Amino acid sequence: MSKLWKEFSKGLWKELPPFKLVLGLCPVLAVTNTANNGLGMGAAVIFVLTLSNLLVSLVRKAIPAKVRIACFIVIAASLVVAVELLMQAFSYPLYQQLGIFVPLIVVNCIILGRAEAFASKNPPLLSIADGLGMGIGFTMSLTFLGSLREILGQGTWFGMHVTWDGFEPFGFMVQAPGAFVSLGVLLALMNFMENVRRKRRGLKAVEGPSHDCGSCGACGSSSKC
Amino acid sequence: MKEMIKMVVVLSVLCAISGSGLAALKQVTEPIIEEQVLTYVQAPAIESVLTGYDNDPIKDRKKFEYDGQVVMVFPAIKDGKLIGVALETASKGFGGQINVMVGFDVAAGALSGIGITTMKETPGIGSRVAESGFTAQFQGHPLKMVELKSKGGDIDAIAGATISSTGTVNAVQNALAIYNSLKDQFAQSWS
Amino acid sequence: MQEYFLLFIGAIFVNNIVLAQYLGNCPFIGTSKESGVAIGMGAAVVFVATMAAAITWLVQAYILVPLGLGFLQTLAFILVIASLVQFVEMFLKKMVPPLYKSLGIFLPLITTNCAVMGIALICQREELDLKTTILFSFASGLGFMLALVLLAGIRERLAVRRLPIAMRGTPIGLVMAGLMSLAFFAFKGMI
Amino acid sequence: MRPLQPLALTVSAPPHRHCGVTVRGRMGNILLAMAPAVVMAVASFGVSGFRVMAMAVAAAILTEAVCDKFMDRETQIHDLHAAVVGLSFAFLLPASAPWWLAAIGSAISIVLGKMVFGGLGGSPFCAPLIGWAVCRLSWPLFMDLDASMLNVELTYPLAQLKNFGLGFVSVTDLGQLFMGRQLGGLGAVQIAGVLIGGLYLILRKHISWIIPVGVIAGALITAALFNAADPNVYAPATFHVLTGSMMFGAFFLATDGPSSPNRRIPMLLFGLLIGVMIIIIRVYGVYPDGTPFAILLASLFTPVFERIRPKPFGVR
Repeated sequence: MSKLWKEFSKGLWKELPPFKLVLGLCPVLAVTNTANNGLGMGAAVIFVLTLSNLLVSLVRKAIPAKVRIACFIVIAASLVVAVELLMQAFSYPLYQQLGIFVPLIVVNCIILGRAEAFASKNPPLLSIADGLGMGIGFTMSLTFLGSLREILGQGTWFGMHVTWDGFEPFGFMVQAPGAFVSLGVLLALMNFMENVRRKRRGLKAVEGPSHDCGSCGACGSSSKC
Repeated sequence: MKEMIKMVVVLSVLCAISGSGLAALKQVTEPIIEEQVLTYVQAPAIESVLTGYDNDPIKDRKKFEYDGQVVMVFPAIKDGKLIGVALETASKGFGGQINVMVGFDVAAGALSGIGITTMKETPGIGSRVAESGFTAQFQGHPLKMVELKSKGGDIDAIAGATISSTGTVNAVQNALAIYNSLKDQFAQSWS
Repeated sequence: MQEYFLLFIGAIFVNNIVLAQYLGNCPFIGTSKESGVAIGMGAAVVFVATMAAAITWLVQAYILVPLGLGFLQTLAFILVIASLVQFVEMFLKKMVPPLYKSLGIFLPLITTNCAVMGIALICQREELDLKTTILFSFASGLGFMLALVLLAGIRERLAVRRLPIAMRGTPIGLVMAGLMSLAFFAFKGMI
Repeated sequence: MRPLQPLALTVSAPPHRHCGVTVRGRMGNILLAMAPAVVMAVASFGVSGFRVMAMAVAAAILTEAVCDKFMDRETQIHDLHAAVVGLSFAFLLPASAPWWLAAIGSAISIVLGKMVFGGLGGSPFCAPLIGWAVCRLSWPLFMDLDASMLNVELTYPLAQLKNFGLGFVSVTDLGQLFMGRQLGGLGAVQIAGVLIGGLYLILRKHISWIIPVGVIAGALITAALFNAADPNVYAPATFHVLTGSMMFGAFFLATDGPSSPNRRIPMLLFGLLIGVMIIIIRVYGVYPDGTPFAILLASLFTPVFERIRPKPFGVR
């Protein structure tokens, strides 16, 4: 039980996907213009990630090593198509908002990265815990960033008016430059806080996690990178 | 060799399973999706631009040909008589295409209103063309001289969003052109 | 001719694939630390994106649509792109070793570069024809390369500056990307 | 990011020139050069103009002090760079800008345009332009000069050109434009004042003449080409040069040390690129005055221009 919890909870803070591992930047930047979009995208990712982890883990012994990436891609892509259909059928406005970023979940590093790094080596239950934890962490981050950008940029939160009258929305935040800058500043703040903590313990200041192609699990796995 | 066969078998089985599973899902969701598209994209706009009808404009829709393109037209019928039509046109805005549903009042020979169906304008700036303050200007507007004030018409552009305003007006002008050339066909096909 | 020119300019500057459409951000931030790497990655993306968009267009038009399998687009596209990348890698290794040497290490990264898949999907959504698809994807690839090379040039210079320690690495890359995107707003509304 | 090794030979942050001039002295001279335009701005826009400038300068200095505190560094506000950034930013604002716009924009200029890159000399952009661009995106209503200044008899020639065409521009008399009888950025449109300040800076060798000349030449040539194509649609070249913030951009913003190249040919190309882009944005873009965006864009190309360099000695 404690192991299950450990795998689940690591995605929530210690390895928080977009902020600590800097994974899957495209949706993090593109669909976080409102909190609602962030939440919706996160829900789609939870669905795909958990099920793909489960399926990969179930078939992990039957798959020959050479074609494992192809198999992972087929599994992930099928799930993404399923999400696309379900989202169109039951939440069409969200599907319109997210646009091509729904099909693009398939190339999100998190999906293939977790399949390769975790699910292909662990039993189904643990894989589900891992996928669920990572997915929820991803959703939390997206919703947080979405809330930040929506409140500052439009003065609303989940479509509700939350700012005082006469508030002039900071439109920069909901546009492309604001997406990059706010994520960059957020990462810097996290590094800053980490360094303040380290300083208190008498440790040397460090740079934050860097985004290398190595940290992107799928690239690392696809071959020699 | 044995491994090779295994590889091929595994991949084909996987593809077959996922293919058939998705096909089944598609079968189930297809009618729901079609309905969703109409409800979320066209219906709200149609409702806002047509009034006083007792039919279902979406169910009675018909396709017409204009300038080599297919135009879908939604009729508003009351007591078996065509009182209005709505059709959707598009024009280029600041962030991409702006789709506008334009309603026509057949009897009065005027616009009965416009509604924005889809657009990618900047939230809070260009997106204000979808707000009632802007769209209300088109309500009851006669069928000529639909143009921004800066170009000699009587439509107030949204401050700071000239491009989006112009795009919307252009779409309305397109709709006007279509309506003018097809209005006799409309009268025939729903009478 | 003029519309092709506008499409070309638009895809490179106005709707830059990374800076305005948020596609391909992982490699954009990840491989923009040195100019040499950036040029290699950019060239590889231009090459693969153009081929991928053309092939996926053919797949969509001649396989998926006739068979009524349009909903499998995502699945088909990712498989096409993944195998294309593998194939290109093998081909270059055998036939054009010098090119392989410079592009080779970037090719595997491209499978999960959402710019490639994104460009193919945009071409489908905008319903471009084959000729336009090839031109658009080539221009979008060039836009990616331009943004990547410019960012790399600046980050090389930033590497020797006294940045605040919390900003070093990814954060400054993101902030720089944001400011670049801001500067690219200069092209807004040009087409 | 390669780690900085203490013993490795690294190039320190620009400016690299050493001629006995301190940063403080240089910045003081720039402020002095801006003084004529300040006087003219106050004369033409009254107290509201002065209020915007004071607010922006104060906000810039305060923000820099706070940032230095957070970054655990000794504060550098006495080098006057923050004041220059704040004043330059205010020069681009309309006189009607609300106080919070001046304050926030000025703070953004300092934070995003300077401090995140580690203070003076680190930024690849000219700081005030970042603040201007962010505000232009966020609050176009307040930055829109025409909408906010309806009660003044002055007009904004560039917006008239953009929205209504050349025939509607009310002030085309070059002498009037030269004396700042037009709307636009507070100080930026005081062409005469800006020109005096710019020439002073060039004579005192604080800035090189190449970039301003490049900018103006690029703009003149491009605008003349457009004008030759159809004089009824495209404004004459001299009109373009004397309107908006082109002069101010050419002398004060484009010549910002770290964001512009520092060899002759790259400098000239940099200036020409800015000039050409200004006219292209004014003709095709959505913004009436393209100067700030043109300079931002050209700064992106600075590292590329810097690749044009003389061959190292002994290399064939």
